[in-house]
Amino acid sequence: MAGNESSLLTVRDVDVRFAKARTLADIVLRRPAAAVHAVASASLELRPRETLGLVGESGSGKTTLGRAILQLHPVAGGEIRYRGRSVHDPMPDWQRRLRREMQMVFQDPYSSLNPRLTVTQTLGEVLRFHRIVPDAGVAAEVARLLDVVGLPRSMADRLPRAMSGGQRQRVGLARALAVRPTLLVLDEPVAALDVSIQAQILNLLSDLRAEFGLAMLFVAHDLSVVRHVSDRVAVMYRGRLVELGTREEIFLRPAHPYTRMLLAAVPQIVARKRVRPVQAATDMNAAVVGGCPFAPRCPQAVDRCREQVPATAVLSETHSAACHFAAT
Amino acid sequence: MSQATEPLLRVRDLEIAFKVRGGEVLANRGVSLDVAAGETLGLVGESGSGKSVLCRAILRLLPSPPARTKRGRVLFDGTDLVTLPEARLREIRGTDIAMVFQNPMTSLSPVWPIGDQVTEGLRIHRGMNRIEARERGIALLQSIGIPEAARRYDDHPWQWSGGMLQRAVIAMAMACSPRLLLADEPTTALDVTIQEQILALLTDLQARSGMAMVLVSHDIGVVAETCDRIAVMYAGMLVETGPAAEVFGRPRHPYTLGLMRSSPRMDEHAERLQPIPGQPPDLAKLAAGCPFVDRCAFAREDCRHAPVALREVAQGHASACLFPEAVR
Amino acid sequence: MSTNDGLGFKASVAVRSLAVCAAGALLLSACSKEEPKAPQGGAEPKAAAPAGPKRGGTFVFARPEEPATLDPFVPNDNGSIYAIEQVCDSLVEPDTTGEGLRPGVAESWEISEDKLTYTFKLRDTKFSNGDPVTAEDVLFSLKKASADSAPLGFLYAPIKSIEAVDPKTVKMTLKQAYTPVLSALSAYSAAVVSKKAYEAGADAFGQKPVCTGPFVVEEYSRGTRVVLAKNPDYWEKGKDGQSIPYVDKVEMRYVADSNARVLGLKNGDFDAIAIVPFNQAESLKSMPEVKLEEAPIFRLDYVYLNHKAKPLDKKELRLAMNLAADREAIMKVVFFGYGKIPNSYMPRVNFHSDAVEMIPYDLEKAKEMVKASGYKGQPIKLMVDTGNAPSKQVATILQQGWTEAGMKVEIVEFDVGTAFDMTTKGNFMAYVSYITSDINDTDELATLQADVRGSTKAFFSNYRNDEVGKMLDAARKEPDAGKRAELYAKVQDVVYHDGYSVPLNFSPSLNAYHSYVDGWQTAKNGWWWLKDVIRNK
Amino acid sequence: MWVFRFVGLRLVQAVPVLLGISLVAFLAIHLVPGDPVRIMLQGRASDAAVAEIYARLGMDRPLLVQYARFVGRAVTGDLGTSIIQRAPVATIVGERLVPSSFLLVYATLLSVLIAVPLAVWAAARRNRLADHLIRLGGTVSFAMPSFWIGLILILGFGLTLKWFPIAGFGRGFGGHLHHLFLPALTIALFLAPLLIQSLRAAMLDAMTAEHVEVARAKGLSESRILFKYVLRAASIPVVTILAVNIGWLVSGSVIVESVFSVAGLGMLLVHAVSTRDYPVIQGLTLVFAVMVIGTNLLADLAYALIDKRVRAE
Amino acid sequence: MTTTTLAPSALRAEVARWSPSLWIGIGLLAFIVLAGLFAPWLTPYDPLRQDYGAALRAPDAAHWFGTDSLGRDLFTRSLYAIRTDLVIGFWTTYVPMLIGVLLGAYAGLKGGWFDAVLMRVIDTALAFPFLVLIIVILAILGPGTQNIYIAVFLVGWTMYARLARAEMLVESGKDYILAARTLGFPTARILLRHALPNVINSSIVFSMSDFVLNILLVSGLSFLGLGVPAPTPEWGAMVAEGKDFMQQAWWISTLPGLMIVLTGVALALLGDGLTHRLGDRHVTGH
Repeated sequence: MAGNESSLLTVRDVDVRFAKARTLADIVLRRPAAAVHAVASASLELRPRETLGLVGESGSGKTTLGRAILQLHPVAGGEIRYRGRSVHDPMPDWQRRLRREMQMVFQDPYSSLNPRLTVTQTLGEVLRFHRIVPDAGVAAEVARLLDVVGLPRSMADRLPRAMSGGQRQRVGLARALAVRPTLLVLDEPVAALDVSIQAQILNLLSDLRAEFGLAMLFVAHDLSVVRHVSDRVAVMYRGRLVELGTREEIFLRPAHPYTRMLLAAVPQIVARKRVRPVQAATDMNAAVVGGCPFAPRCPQAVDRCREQVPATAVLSETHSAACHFAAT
Repeated sequence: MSQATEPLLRVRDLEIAFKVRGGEVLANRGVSLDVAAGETLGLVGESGSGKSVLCRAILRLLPSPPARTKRGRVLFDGTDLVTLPEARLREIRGTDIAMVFQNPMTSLSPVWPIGDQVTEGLRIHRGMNRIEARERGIALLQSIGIPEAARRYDDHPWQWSGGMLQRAVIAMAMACSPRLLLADEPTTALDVTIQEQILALLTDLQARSGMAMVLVSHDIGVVAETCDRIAVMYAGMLVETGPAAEVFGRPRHPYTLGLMRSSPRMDEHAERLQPIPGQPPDLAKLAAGCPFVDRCAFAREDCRHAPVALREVAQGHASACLFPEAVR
Repeated sequence: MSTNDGLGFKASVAVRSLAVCAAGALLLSACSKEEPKAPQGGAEPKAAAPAGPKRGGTFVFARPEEPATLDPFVPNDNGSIYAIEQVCDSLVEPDTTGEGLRPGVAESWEISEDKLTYTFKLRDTKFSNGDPVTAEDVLFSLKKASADSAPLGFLYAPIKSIEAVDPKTVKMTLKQAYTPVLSALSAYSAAVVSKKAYEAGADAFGQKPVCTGPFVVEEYSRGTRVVLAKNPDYWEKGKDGQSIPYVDKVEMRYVADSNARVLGLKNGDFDAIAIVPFNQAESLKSMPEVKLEEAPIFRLDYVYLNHKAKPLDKKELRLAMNLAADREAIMKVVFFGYGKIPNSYMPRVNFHSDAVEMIPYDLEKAKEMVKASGYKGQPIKLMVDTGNAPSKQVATILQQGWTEAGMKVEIVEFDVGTAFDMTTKGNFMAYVSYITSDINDTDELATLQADVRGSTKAFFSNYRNDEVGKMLDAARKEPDAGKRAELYAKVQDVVYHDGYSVPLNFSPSLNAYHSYVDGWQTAKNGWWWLKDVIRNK
Repeated sequence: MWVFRFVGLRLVQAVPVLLGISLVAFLAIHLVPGDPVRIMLQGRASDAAVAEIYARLGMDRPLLVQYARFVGRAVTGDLGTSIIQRAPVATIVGERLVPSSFLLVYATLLSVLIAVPLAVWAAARRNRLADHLIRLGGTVSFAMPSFWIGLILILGFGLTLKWFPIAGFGRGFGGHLHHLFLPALTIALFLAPLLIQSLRAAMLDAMTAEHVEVARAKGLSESRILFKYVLRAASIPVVTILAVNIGWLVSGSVIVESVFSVAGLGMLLVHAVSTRDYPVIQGLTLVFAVMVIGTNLLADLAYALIDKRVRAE
Repeated sequence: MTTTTLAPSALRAEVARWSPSLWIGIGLLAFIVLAGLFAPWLTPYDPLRQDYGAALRAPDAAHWFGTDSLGRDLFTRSLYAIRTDLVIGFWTTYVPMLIGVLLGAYAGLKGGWFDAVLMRVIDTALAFPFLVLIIVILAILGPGTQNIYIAVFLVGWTMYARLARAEMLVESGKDYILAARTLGFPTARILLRHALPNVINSSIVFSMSDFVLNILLVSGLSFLGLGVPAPTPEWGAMVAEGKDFMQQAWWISTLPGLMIVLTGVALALLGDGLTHRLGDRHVTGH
């Protein structure tokens, strides 16, 4: 792995727990709330101008990790550093800087925009609040942002409900870009879009990356999309990072059986019917106690897998996997 | 299995209108298609293309008002379902034609045990009593890969994971051994590995029972890998039909081609995708001529005015494009 | 006021013919020595019945109050008191008309020369549980009655001691001569109860008292009804020489809603109802099968004025309020003509003078008086009890007149508890209320209402007129009845024309019954002697 | 048994609510001007006598001590003694509880009887004439003040037609039914529109639920779908409406009881407030709160019966 | 991944279709408000002027609603009462709404101890029979308009707080609130500018029926004698005044009561219409 000095964002052994709501009695008795592990000791790095794809199925903790980086979830353990400094450092200047340098793009274009604000209002508020441009220049900056994300300026006074999903997603991007960030966390930015629109947004993203030199954490469940946009890929399963590597390593030489299973399951536009093996259902709701979390579904699992949590095996400078058999 | 010359389901010139404020919107515009016994038809298109409406219209599940069948016939084994009395239609629903829906979490009533819901059709249509139905139900659940089916028969939907629930929904559909299964986006709400399992299960069931299946999906990968024949819908119309290999090997409609080029591929890496420009048309404002004209790279002046209809471009392969040969 | 709500003030200071009228939030009654007016609608006189009075039957009777308890040593409310009167006798009892006294549990009594010793001979009668009445029970009862916490305990303060001479004789010694003592002993709270039964449990006793009265409690359902059965051992004999009560049972229903009472009477659900609202009287009068009783009682409806509260300290303004009070309108609209417009500041008791000149309704003069008083437009807060519709009507009518005379009037409502509190603390200006008297005695009442030296500060008015004080002192010492009458007439005249208050009506009590009912009589004390009721049906 | 655990848990949760209510009621009551003993004695008692009575009632202690004693006794079912009526509050309240709860249950049943068929009809004929008429009728009915419609019913069915008594509780079960019909109808006319509205909306919601579409695709008849899927799912909001409104009903009964002279808790409250009978007011508040909490518990139980997921939580 | 299926949403749209109730409600309410405003020009009588000669007149051409026992014209009083009741109804609805929505929305956004304590307070308040509480409060403070305000303010906010909190819990999970947080906006700004306008709809809809309930409450209190002091014209008080005259003068109670019903219907229709309006926009979002 690359050294710290070149790293923009460092996530080290981060734990995130979802607390069940504390009752009044809990608060009075100073009892901690019951918790569910959403992310368990995840570690990764992001270098400037790099796109890291974070894939996994629903409930894998990928979204949570992305949000934890932006302090939208409290972190229960480990640390997150941005440019070598903890993001939880409460200095107001630092926090303000973080808010400008790290931005997020959300999945659902329907809920990510305030339904009562027009495009100009949404963007103008950000510009004014962070004093990106002088007040007099706000209108021009809004127009510039619209151009950047490929929206006609006639959209400026529309409310979200008068726009299509793709257009809204562009507004969401513009909002994130308004503060001129260095790092973008994109949480399933194209999952809710039809494929024809999805391609438009993906192209826009790669343009923006090239133009502004953005680093991106690209959270998605769709492997083909991740493959398309990422330099490196991290795979999560049930709160744990199970494999990390370059695009080629993950897609051509997957080391973890889960990654392999994922890759195998991706439907291809091939003009032939595929024969798939019929399997019994696995109960995804069932809790895993001890051992590799993937063991219940793993075709290669042996007793050891069910008893011992696998350590992360380093396969190359850029490639690691959390499987007992990764190295073999 | 009947002969391919006499299709099990023939939809002819079906036109479905929805009443909206100030008028009507056509959600299906003269759809005609055939499904032969034992074959799998993939119905693909983006949201709003009318594929779900078509599925429901076949079983007359659309609420009326606002939906209305303006024109056309739905012949199932020679019987026109459009004009069939409600009581007769109910005998066909669930016995001859069954349906699987998109969201397994909401497809089952939360207040009744899963087993009861799975076997309800048996009790209604086959006159089984509770004990017989239970026995058969447990066998059904087992056959679709639910472990410990006897114990889990009385579970409630919230106790199962999405993948298991979708299996239950499929079991419910299969209970009376239908001759045609309409599967409306059966895997959209599921993770890719679970999608794989469900598609495997559907394919397997179909092979074993010899039923015909209409698989609706927005994911061309899914239909490409699963279906014998493909029907592509756009703006309420069928724009291309044909054998899967033909349609995806040599698409004869620019929309089909656009869909394929918009999708990121797993097998090759392209720096840029080729999205379909623009937005899908507003169904309420469709003019005469080809609905795809505004987004089409091959459009000519004629496309705006000339009526479009499916025309055979090769054996069993039809396109609604005026200039199918130009598409490449 | 006409209906059943509102806490009235009572002047029960010392007693001659004593009955306690209302308490709580419930209605007032009074105690009159006058013959009740003949029932209107003309019934046959009962004396004419040749075959003797009909006996038996159940007399169903609806009233707006319910008893809170039947324990005689507890309540102050008419709901309880009137019911207890039917069940428990005291040593001495008010007579049928309420005019005088008659023997009760005591068959007879002797009064010593110095008027300090009373010796009662107990009647040979039984409690409703069958035990004979003994001196011990009487001692026990009177001890309870004179306790500080008893409702009328203060009445018995002059009693020095009571002792049992023998099981059937009781001797009472007074600290000083105290004429009203016999009246005091006739009060409901001096009822003779069975010591054994009471000591067995006061709560149970409150449900089913064990006494010697004409009726025995058969059922007491809170919130609905009390059923009384005839006490077969009651000592009193009726017109036919046999023991009364005439009816076998009385069912006293608690029906708070006046419409429901009237409807029930019309339907025949009830044989009689107490407290007919004035506005419903006409409709009952027109029914031949129903008789309406208009019983004059010692009651004056008036507006209390607090002379200490500016600007009411000015006599001119108080007179202006009187001059601008459209009493005719109030009589017509609120009282529907029942009652009499008063020329006095106190209820119509024995030394009442008709000669005192009435203050007329004269808006012009009122305007002059307002000006003369130097009134500066301070708002006059006219207080009424929450939910008392007739009071509110009165206030509204007064407000109009007073406003026309140049005053500024605000009507303020307080629930009776608060209003009572504010009045007794002198924290009010004007209050639409009334007074009822337990006594037919101008002396006590005049002093209570008009003498600021009393404990109630001239009945909360803070009225001060030294000349009146002197006259009252003189009248009290004056042995000659004629001269006393003259003095009291003078007091009535002076106080009334000082604008002591704004008197509104000598209002009567209206009750109604079916014409097959005989012997119905509202006593001056407010209750009805159900033992004398005959149900000819 | 889940029922015991379920009920037990809710009861434990109810404790702080009850404590809160009783404390607020207790403190509030003592802010009210007016002195019950003096009112009772009509101002005739000496200060010493009044003080003696207060001492005997324990009302001379600091308020919090009094409150602690009140709570301590209330736990054992002893709500104290009425100052005015000199009877145990529990007894007095107990006697009044019967007509009040009879009325509430009667009114609730009546409104369900009125509302369910109308709501089903309205939902089935949505946006057609019958639906509009039912909803308009509901709107009008909802907007009618209970004291007003009560008087109208008295005028019409009581005074004019003489079909029903206009006051009182009656004797025997039949008598209660007869006497309380008009008051129960008065309450039902307020409650039924709420039920109709929510049941109709819930049914329309349930009708568009995917599982209903699934059921239809299974070939189930509309009536089976209606009863097995739609009504069952729609009954949850109905239970909620009933539970939420019970607090309103319990207090709304004050007005209805006063219009129809039903000697229930409402009338008792009005009387107790006007005579400043603190123990009765306190006790009543507690009883009202217990009724509300109890109803909510019943509603929760009903949820648990309808939807087993609730049990698991 | 959501793919919109036309069928169910179309049905919902159809159910929530434009309904005439909004406009009928607005029209009716406007009519009532105007009648209240222009009362002095609509009737020749003085609402307070008593005319004992004309007492208890049945409705006729001169007195459309008849007269009461003091000879006041009931139509006139009913018109003037519009002012009293609507003004009280307005304040008793919207002040608690303001308090409740702010508290509830804040609790829903922030959670934690504030939320826990607030919910307990609300639970307690809701378990308290509303009218009982108000009667007790009015007993403390005495009747009168001002004290009705205080009493209703003390308890009326709870429903709004609950509604706003529930809405806020849904809304605060939405991405635009998260986006506002990632942009570093302060809580007050997120609450007031972003969240509140989007959580207030259900409160606005509820406020319509609450308005009706408050008018019923105020007139009910007046009926019990705890409300507006005499002789101010007020519908509930007028109904109460007529109660003793039910048998000989039915109109005193009946006709002013109809005014309450009419106003209630207007507000309820308005609320119904708003439900469709706001609900539609709110839920489907396109």
